[in-house]
Amino acid sequence: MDLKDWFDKRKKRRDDEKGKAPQPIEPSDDICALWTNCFQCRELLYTRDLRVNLHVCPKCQYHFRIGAIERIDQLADEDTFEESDANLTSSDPLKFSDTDNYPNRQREASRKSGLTEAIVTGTCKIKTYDAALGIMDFGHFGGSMGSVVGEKVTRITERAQRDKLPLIIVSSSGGARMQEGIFSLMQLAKTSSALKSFQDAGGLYISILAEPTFGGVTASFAMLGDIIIAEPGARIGFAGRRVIEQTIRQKLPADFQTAEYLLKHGQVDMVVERAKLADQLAKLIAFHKLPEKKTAVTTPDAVPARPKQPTKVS
Amino acid sequence: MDLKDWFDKRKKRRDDEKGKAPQPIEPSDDICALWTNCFQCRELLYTRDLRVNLHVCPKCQYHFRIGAIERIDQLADEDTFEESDANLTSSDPLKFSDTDNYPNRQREASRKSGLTEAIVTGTCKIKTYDAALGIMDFGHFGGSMGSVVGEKVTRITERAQRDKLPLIIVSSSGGARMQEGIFSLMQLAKTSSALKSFQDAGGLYISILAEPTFGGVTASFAMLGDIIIAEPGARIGFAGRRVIEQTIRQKLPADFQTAEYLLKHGQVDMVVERAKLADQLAKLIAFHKLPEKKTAVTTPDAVPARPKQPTKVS
Amino acid sequence: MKQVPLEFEQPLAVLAQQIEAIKKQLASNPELDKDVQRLQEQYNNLEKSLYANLRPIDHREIARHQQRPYARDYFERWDSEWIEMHGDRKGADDPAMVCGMVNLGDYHVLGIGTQKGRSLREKQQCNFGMPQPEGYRKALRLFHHAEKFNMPVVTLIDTPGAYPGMHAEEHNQAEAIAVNLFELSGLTVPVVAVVTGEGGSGGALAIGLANRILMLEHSVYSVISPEGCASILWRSADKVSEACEAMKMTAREILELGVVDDVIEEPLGGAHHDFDLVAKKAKETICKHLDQLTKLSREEIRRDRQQKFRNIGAFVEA
Amino acid sequence: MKQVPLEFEQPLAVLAQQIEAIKKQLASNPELDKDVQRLQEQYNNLEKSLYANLRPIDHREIARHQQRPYARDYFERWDSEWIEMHGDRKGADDPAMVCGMVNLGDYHVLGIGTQKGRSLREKQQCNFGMPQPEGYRKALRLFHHAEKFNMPVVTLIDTPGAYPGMHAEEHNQAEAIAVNLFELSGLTVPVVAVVTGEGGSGGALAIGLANRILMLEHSVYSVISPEGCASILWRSADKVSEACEAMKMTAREILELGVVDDVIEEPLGGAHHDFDLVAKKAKETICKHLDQLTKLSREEIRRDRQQKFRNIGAFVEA
Ligand SMILES: [Zn+2]
Ligand SMILES: [Zn+2]
Repeated sequence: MDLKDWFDKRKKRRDDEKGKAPQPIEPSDDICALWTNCFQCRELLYTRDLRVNLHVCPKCQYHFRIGAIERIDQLADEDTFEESDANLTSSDPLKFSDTDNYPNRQREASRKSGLTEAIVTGTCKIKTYDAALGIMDFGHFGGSMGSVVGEKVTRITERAQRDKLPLIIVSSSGGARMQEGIFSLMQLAKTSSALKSFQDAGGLYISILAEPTFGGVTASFAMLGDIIIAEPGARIGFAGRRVIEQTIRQKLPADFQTAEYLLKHGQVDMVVERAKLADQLAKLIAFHKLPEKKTAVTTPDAVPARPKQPTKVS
Repeated sequence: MDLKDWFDKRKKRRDDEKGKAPQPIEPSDDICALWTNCFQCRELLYTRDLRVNLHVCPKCQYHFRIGAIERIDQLADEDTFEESDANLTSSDPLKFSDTDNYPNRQREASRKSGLTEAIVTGTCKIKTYDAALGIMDFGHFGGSMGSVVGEKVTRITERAQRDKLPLIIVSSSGGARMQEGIFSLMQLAKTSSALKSFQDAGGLYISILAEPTFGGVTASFAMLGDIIIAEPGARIGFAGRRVIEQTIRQKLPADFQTAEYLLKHGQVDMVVERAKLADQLAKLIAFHKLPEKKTAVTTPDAVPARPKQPTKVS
Repeated sequence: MKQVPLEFEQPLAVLAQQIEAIKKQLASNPELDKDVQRLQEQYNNLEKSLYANLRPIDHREIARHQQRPYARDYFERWDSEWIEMHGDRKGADDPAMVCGMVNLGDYHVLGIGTQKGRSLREKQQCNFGMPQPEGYRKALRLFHHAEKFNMPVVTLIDTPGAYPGMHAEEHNQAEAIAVNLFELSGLTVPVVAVVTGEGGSGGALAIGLANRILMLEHSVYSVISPEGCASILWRSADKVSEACEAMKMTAREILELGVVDDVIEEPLGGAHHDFDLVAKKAKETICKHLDQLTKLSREEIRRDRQQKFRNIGAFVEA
Repeated sequence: MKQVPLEFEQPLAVLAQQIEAIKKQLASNPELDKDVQRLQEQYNNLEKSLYANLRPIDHREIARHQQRPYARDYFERWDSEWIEMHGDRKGADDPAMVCGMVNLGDYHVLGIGTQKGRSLREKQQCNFGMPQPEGYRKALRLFHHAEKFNMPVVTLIDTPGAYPGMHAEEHNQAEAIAVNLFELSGLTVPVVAVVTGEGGSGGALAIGLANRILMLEHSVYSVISPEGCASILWRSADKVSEACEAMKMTAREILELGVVDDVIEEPLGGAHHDFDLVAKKAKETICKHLDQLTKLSREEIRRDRQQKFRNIGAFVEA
């Protein structure tokens, strides 16, 4: 399903439902199941409640992975997201094939995720503030970065620079897209280089690290934020835990590479729970909009506190 | 004795001695004694031999502390050193007095060192390369930094910037000049600020750390070199060893805060023995003189290898 | 919060106890009211005279009072929604250096301050307010953030000095301080530093190379701790008071020496008697100076700071 | 130096032994000379045919040959008086990252290279050529040095990748790499990178974001180690050769993909057969590219590099 169609359908549904009492939703192909076990506390959760709670376990605050669309829905003001570069898709420059070939794996990834690539980019408003947005989706091909992810990150960065927008990227990635070989690696250079121009021009870049963020994505745009925010419990690192354990032949601490561990080790500015993320972003954007005159200050308090309804997807 | 007089006398003496066989020198008030015990290997050394060997123990390579004049003599090409700001002397802004008052202590320091302050600055040639030079002398007031040291470092930095000279400062200091209170502390800011302008303008600053360099001097200009060189065995740090041992209540490793320890811990670019220091400086200056055209390269090889006679002082 | 009296305040504490004791009997013995009034008058006079004649070491005791407001206390009062920023991005987040985005009046400032810690646990985490190199490098990161986004930097200084430890030396404490001085001197945004308690040596200056240096009335600022000074110069730990006096470390003295630009008054008895008032006064004074500084161009702001320190020094040019 | 044969070179080694054995009998048995000649011819033909038909995994074995020249071998040959620069100034000097001032032909360049280590002890110190974050930060310091003094940067890449360890993660290996990419992309001095052996993933790229990327003939460059690729995609450690093939990691393949700018020929059998020759060829090729780059203005040099990477990628725009 095309992303634009999806948003249109969703908008229509929301319009239809206005004023109606909430309806129990039926399990369908689109959503997984009626009940979900919390990964952390094992509590059995009613999937709809979990969704209403932004996919955060109400009992132990475990932050479930969420897809790009869900995330956009949580961060962007209603109906403000406009996707860019949806027309970019991977090619197969190496004619890569392992036990299956790359084009087949791409199709399979899209079937599972409903996306064309591991990142969705565009512009939106966040609590009334204009922003450029990039949201990775681990559910698509393990959030791996190939040429399309690199190109889309680069383009949204250039867009942010041109239109003087704050840039917000939510990372979630297992690392490189091996099937694109050296092209995949070079996306680290390409995205970092684009961010250098953007930041030299004074742009504000807020990087958000979501469960999980590893490899090439961490070693490029994810770690280059003016401000870096991690989601609670998210695992973030360069090398994977197993690789390290094999190398050093030693058990690692349980909280190794968690958001909280990174905070303690000075690698992220703050850990922000999902429910407060949009508000925090608005505050940060507001703070970095400098008053030219003393009197022209826009303080975060000036942001209308608009309660946001979690989207019901069916 | 005035520094200029000293240099004149020395020059005269050197001229007189040309062609004569080396004479045994008599012990006098000016020099300590005929024999010196090596601080490190306890070997009994003939003082004159030690002097000829640049005050480096021929047996264990221990680098003895040397005074500013000795050092200038070792680094600067013969008769090229021109002192600047010799007319700056300390005042007593706090009317400071402990068991004795500050002016008396200043006089005492000058009597011992033969200098007016803990640093001598000026310009010279080093293996034919023009340079601005600052040489601290631990023998004067423990090499402590008061207003005069701060001012002289600042002025020689400004001079280097104005005349586009490489700046070379040899540090040797116990820290702040307590008797000048807050003025002493502010010299850290003043010298660092001058170096910022100098380095922003593209100036080359080579910082040399000699036994011992501690406290405010380390925490300002000594650690701000584009290139940092330490003399073998020199002890260098911010806090003194005893203060640290009292704080952490634990013995420190024997080589703690030595030049070699700092090299291992990434704090200095290189450790260079005294006999090779002038040559190394010339090579570094040459390397940083960039050829505008490919053909205009001045390589260190082009430096005439002029053997340098150690000065005999009596 | 019950105030903990300092040693030189003991006579006051005794009087206060007496007043309390008599007050308890007031209900059954109303004529004691006069005694209370008399004692209260005595108390007020004594307090005024004590505070009118503070020795340097007394200022220092007030500056180090365990209940003194720390950086977080100011940031919270200036902006209840201030956002803390953590870490040097390279391995550590030093709790002794607190950094964040603070709305200070009409200004968006980067607030950076040393933090001593209130509870024993916090004190230990903060090394009693003595930052590690990583703390200074965290501050450095925020200096650059401020420069990039054209935000004033406001630093709050209350530290015995940089931490003197093995880890600190191994990680080049001296370089961390020196580089901060170097980079601070190059900023083109206004920097205002406030010594709120102890300003201890290079570890204080590392966040203190500012366009304006302000001091709270009872705060102190010195090149070495009075203990260190006494033990080196007098070779005696008993001479701390003399060292305090000789070094001219109080706010008023340093103001007179021309190094400090403004002194912020504290309530009688010291800042810990009224956090809100002190935070308000500090804010007003900082904003007053920011108002002046923001009239300058960015290049002028840098030159103003460089010139300030270029001129500090006392020497004779024959 | 006696060459240690690789596995695919075993037939050659056997022939060489036979030739040696017969040669020993030559004195007593002169007519064996013809056999020697015949065998030598066989040897030469076999060698040529082996090297004309190398599989990707064979290139990789040559690239990882224990006798392959490392960064120090090049620097020493380019400039016998090159001056090494140590340390990140913040606590560590990573021996896996070698930096220094090198006279390269007519250029004064900052040479920066990964170092695998020759002896076991050196190998361990260098973590077998896998830098720690501190190593990348040492390189970063030198990038800035080069920028300040307008010197070209020449990097030599031979690393399995950044070290995957607990210390490395705690000290933000990812940030160290990312910041190097960020800062390298902004330099206004020429940057030339040479993959001399293994170019392993982000840990290689961290000193490889260059105006020109050169590769030695038998060197390899890949986004993940073939072992990693095989175990993830084929779920089998036996498929390393397939992974090598699928990833297109050899110099010629990457040249064809347009990512690499030039391939530097090696002597028959690989670079370890003639250090001097390889150092000379590398120098000539680097200088050729520096000659081109130094014709540009500093701003053009930056744009050249940014544009190079802006254009790398393979995708469909519908
Ligand atoms: Zn749970
Ligand atoms: Zn000796």
